[in-house]
Amino acid sequence: MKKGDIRELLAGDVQADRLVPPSGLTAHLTIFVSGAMAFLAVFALALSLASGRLADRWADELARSATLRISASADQRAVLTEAALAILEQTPGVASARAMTPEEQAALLAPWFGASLPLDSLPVPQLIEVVADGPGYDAEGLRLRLSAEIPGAVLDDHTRWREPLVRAAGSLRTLGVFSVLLIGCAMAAMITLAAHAGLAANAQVIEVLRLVGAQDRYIANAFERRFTLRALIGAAGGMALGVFGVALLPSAGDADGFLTGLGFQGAGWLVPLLVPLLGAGVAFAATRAAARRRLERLQ
Amino acid sequence: MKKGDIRELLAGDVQADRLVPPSGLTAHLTIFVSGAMAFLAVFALALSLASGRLADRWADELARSATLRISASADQRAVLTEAALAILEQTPGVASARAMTPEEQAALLAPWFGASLPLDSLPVPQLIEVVADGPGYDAEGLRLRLSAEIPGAVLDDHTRWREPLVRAAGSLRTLGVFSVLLIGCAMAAMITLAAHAGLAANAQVIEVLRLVGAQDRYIANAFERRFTLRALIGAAGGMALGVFGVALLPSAGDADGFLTGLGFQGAGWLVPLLVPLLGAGVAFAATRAAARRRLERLQ
Amino acid sequence: MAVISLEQVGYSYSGKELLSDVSVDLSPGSFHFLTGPSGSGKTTLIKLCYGALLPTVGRVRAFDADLAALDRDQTALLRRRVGVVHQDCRFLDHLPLADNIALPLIVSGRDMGQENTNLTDLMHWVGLSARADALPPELSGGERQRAALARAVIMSPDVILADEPTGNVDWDMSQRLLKLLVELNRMGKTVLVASHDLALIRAAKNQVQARVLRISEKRLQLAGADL
Amino acid sequence: MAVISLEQVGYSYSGKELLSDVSVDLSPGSFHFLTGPSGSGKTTLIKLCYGALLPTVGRVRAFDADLAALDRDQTALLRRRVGVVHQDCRFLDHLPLADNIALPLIVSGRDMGQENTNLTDLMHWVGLSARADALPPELSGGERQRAALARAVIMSPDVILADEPTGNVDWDMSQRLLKLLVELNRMGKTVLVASHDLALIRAAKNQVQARVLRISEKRLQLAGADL
Ligand SMILES: Nc1ncnc2c1ncn2[C@@H]1O[C@H](COP(=O)(O)OP(=O)(O)OP(=O)(O)O)[C@@H](O)[C@H]1O
Ligand SMILES: Nc1ncnc2c1ncn2[C@@H]1O[C@H](COP(=O)(O)OP(=O)(O)OP(=O)(O)O)[C@@H](O)[C@H]1O
Ligand SMILES: [Mg+2]
Ligand SMILES: [Mg+2]
Repeated sequence: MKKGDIRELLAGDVQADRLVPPSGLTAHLTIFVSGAMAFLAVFALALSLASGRLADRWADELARSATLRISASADQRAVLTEAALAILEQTPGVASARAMTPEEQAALLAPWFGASLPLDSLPVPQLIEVVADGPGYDAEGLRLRLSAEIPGAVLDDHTRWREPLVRAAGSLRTLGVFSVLLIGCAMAAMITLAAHAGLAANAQVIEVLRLVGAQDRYIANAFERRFTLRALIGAAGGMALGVFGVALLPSAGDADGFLTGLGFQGAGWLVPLLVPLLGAGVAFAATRAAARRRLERLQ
Repeated sequence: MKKGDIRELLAGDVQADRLVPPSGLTAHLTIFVSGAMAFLAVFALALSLASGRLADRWADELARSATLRISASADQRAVLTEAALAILEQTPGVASARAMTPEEQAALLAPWFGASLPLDSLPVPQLIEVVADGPGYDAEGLRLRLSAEIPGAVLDDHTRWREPLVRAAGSLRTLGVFSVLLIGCAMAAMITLAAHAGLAANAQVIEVLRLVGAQDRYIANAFERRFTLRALIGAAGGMALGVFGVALLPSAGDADGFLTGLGFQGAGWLVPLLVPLLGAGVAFAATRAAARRRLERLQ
Repeated sequence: MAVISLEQVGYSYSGKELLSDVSVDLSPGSFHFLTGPSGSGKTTLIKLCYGALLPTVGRVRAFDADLAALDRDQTALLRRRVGVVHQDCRFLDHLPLADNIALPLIVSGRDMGQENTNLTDLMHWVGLSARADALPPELSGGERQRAALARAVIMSPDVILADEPTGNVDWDMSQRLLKLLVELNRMGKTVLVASHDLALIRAAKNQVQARVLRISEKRLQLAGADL
Repeated sequence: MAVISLEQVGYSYSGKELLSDVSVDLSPGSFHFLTGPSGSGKTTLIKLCYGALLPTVGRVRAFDADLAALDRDQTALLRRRVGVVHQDCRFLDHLPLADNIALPLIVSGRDMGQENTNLTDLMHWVGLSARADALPPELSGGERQRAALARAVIMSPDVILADEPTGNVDWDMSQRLLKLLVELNRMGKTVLVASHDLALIRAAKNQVQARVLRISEKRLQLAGADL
């Protein structure tokens, strides 16, 4: 779509506009199809964005935290902890490492022993929280080095119980992207077909206009304007309804930290605006192609 | 739809069938719209069934398991455990209660203390696994009774960390049902509109047939057969593609127990068969209504 | 008993009166011409005769039935006994000409095998044998008109209403078509032909005893000896 | 220089030859009739003249340009200089009659205010003043034909090609329409009228110097003194 095309499209021509029948079933079809598909597309977008967020959060929260456990007698503990922290600090991919305070450890163990646990009197191992940064660290390498230098150190990167969750989040994200693509394609195909059907219904109009000396561009423009507008109106309406519907959906609450709500967040609310633009663009291209094809059949 | 109608519809009439133009854009539109919507409907169904299963499983697994912790000196422990089990057995809504073996407790604590923990030498509390049945038990009442009769007993029913998950599962389920309804309605509306547009495109055929003495039923039947068949073919194709697509989706694996795969399970694979039937039914009703309406305009 | 009779019929399109107090009987086996200036209501009158329009005033009876009292299926059955040539001849554009001409047979469920010679003869008479497989949009104006006449008479109906059946054909062909109508009339069919072609009407009067009706100023009159 | 000239033109529909070796010049200001039996190719010949069909053999020139060499926009511009009355008159069914008649003005971007008296006069002449607001489907057969003629001449084109412009109107009206064409011819327009109505052609020969072309057996001949 060149710049001149858009200007021409917007400029309009009251006379030319009247040449296309104002309404009829195929017009309603275009509007409705655009609307319904835009509505579905907004939901698919919401699903996709939410599952993306979810996958990010799970991957983040789970992949980034690992625990290093140092079991040692009370006198060696402090030394070994220092050594371990030093190693971790040198390890590429580790963002931070922090020895847990006795209070934190007590809180973690509370479900098992109750809050009144005399932690000092127990051979409780020292726990070190390891937070990875972006690409993560080489867990195997780290394990090898730790076992060589610090006896009794065990690195638990939660891989086992994290894996299914991360996989599930990944497949949710795939599903979201997939359904957006699917609905987007279905929307494009249906608007195209509706535009074609609309032009087929107006075959006589096109023929008469051509016979009285209208140029191809003039005829095509009249239809493009009309159908693009219909698709835009339909898709904008469907989009608005969809956004409204998404806003009404029960939110899982962000504070829970585990599952995010289905809605949009922040700038995400602007993403649905793309839907009517896509719809109008598809309608424009489809109408132009169909009109040219029909015209070329007429001498 | 009465029985006679269906028979008539299936019986067909080779002569009458030729009276409806064999194809054209609106025919493709009907087929494509049915197909695309059936495809989406299958995915929505899969999502709905999977989220239903997920919600059930989470609610089940989480709501049913609670832990009773008895902190007591080694000599009192066995007695109090017996007493607690007795109370739990009498509590309505508790399916079973079982004291954990030392090995189980050691396994649970392993992440904290390593596998070689000398559990016997520690003041580790006794844990009792409580499994609720269907409706569940009255947690507050149970707590009161336990605190009265067994000092040091703490019932942890995981409510706090379970709640957001159950809520999330519930909203997933709502979303699934909602999207099935949404796509079902959009499918019905689009097939209706496509059938109407198809009939509008055939206005001249209907007029000519009426003028040469064809009866309303004859004319309507010819179109009903054609459009019902188109919707059926389109929806069956879309359904088949959809089922195929769902079968190809990465499965989160059932063994993980936390998230189920998105596919259908068992008899669930038969549910998509409803989609083409719905499509054909809608097409039949829409065509009949539209044909009658058009005919009534002609004297 | 008249086959079709209009009794004090009036007709208005959205309030504008076009015909008023029209009474006429088409008795069995009669031959009528209907004439009048363009826009005077010839087509409207013919539509009233086969129930495509219902009179706003008065009554139209066909085969002893009040057209306004028939239900839709009865109207359809009536149309199988009345062959109509429409002024704007419409066809099923996806079916070959032969099928279009045989359309009344198809929709009434007649056995096409038996009627086949009839169809062939008729297409030959109207000069369309060579175009049997053509689609209607590929026909010339005159060919369409001839096809419309053939379709109207294929069922051998009791009454034939022809609206300008010769407007687009040359003189020789119009004589040929007229001869077909006269032949059918001799076989006992009732015929009404709307036409503005006075030469055709004069030619017909030599072959058949025809009455000429003229619409003028909303009324139907019997045309004088000038025709 | 001829306004439109056919040079050894042949035309075949999907292999079946309809016209062969047709040569004719329409010189500026000339008046031609085109006649021939139904299906002989009159409409086809007219379509060749304004580029709706391109000849399968030979060449058609209009205003000194080879029609086959024009691009689509040039063809469109050519059509504004050629007014055509189509045999199957088609309109925009959603626009009132007056707009339909003014359609060539609208699509060529002319100022409607200036042309308004012209339109009113023309509609009055063809007897459609009272129907200006009617939609095309509400018109009678003859009214449609008159509207088609009005639409063809509204742009005051250099050439007027009329395909059976009087097939559906009565004698008086056909004389009136003929007079309009003769008037335009006197103003210097080139006119070609296809018609099977020999009476009309004879009447015209009294008013204007017209040549009569006849298609017979694929060839175009000048009709003899019998006309
Ligand atoms: N559906 C309609 N709505 C409004 N007016 C109509 C409608 N149909 C016809 N008319 C008008 O009624 C008048 C008579 O129409 P009709 O077709 O009966 O004329 P006619 O005698 O057959 O003319 P012609 O010889 O031109 O065919 C015309 O002026 C026409 O415009
Ligand atoms: N698109 C087409 N495809 C095939 N054959 C065609 C097509 N258009 C016209 N014909 C055939 O070409 C022949 C000439 O058609 P044309 O319309 O030129 O005749 P005409 O002289 O105008 O006849 P009429 O007086 O009946 O209008 C006819 O036999 C017609 O059936
Ligand atoms: Mg008429
Ligand atoms: Mg012709």
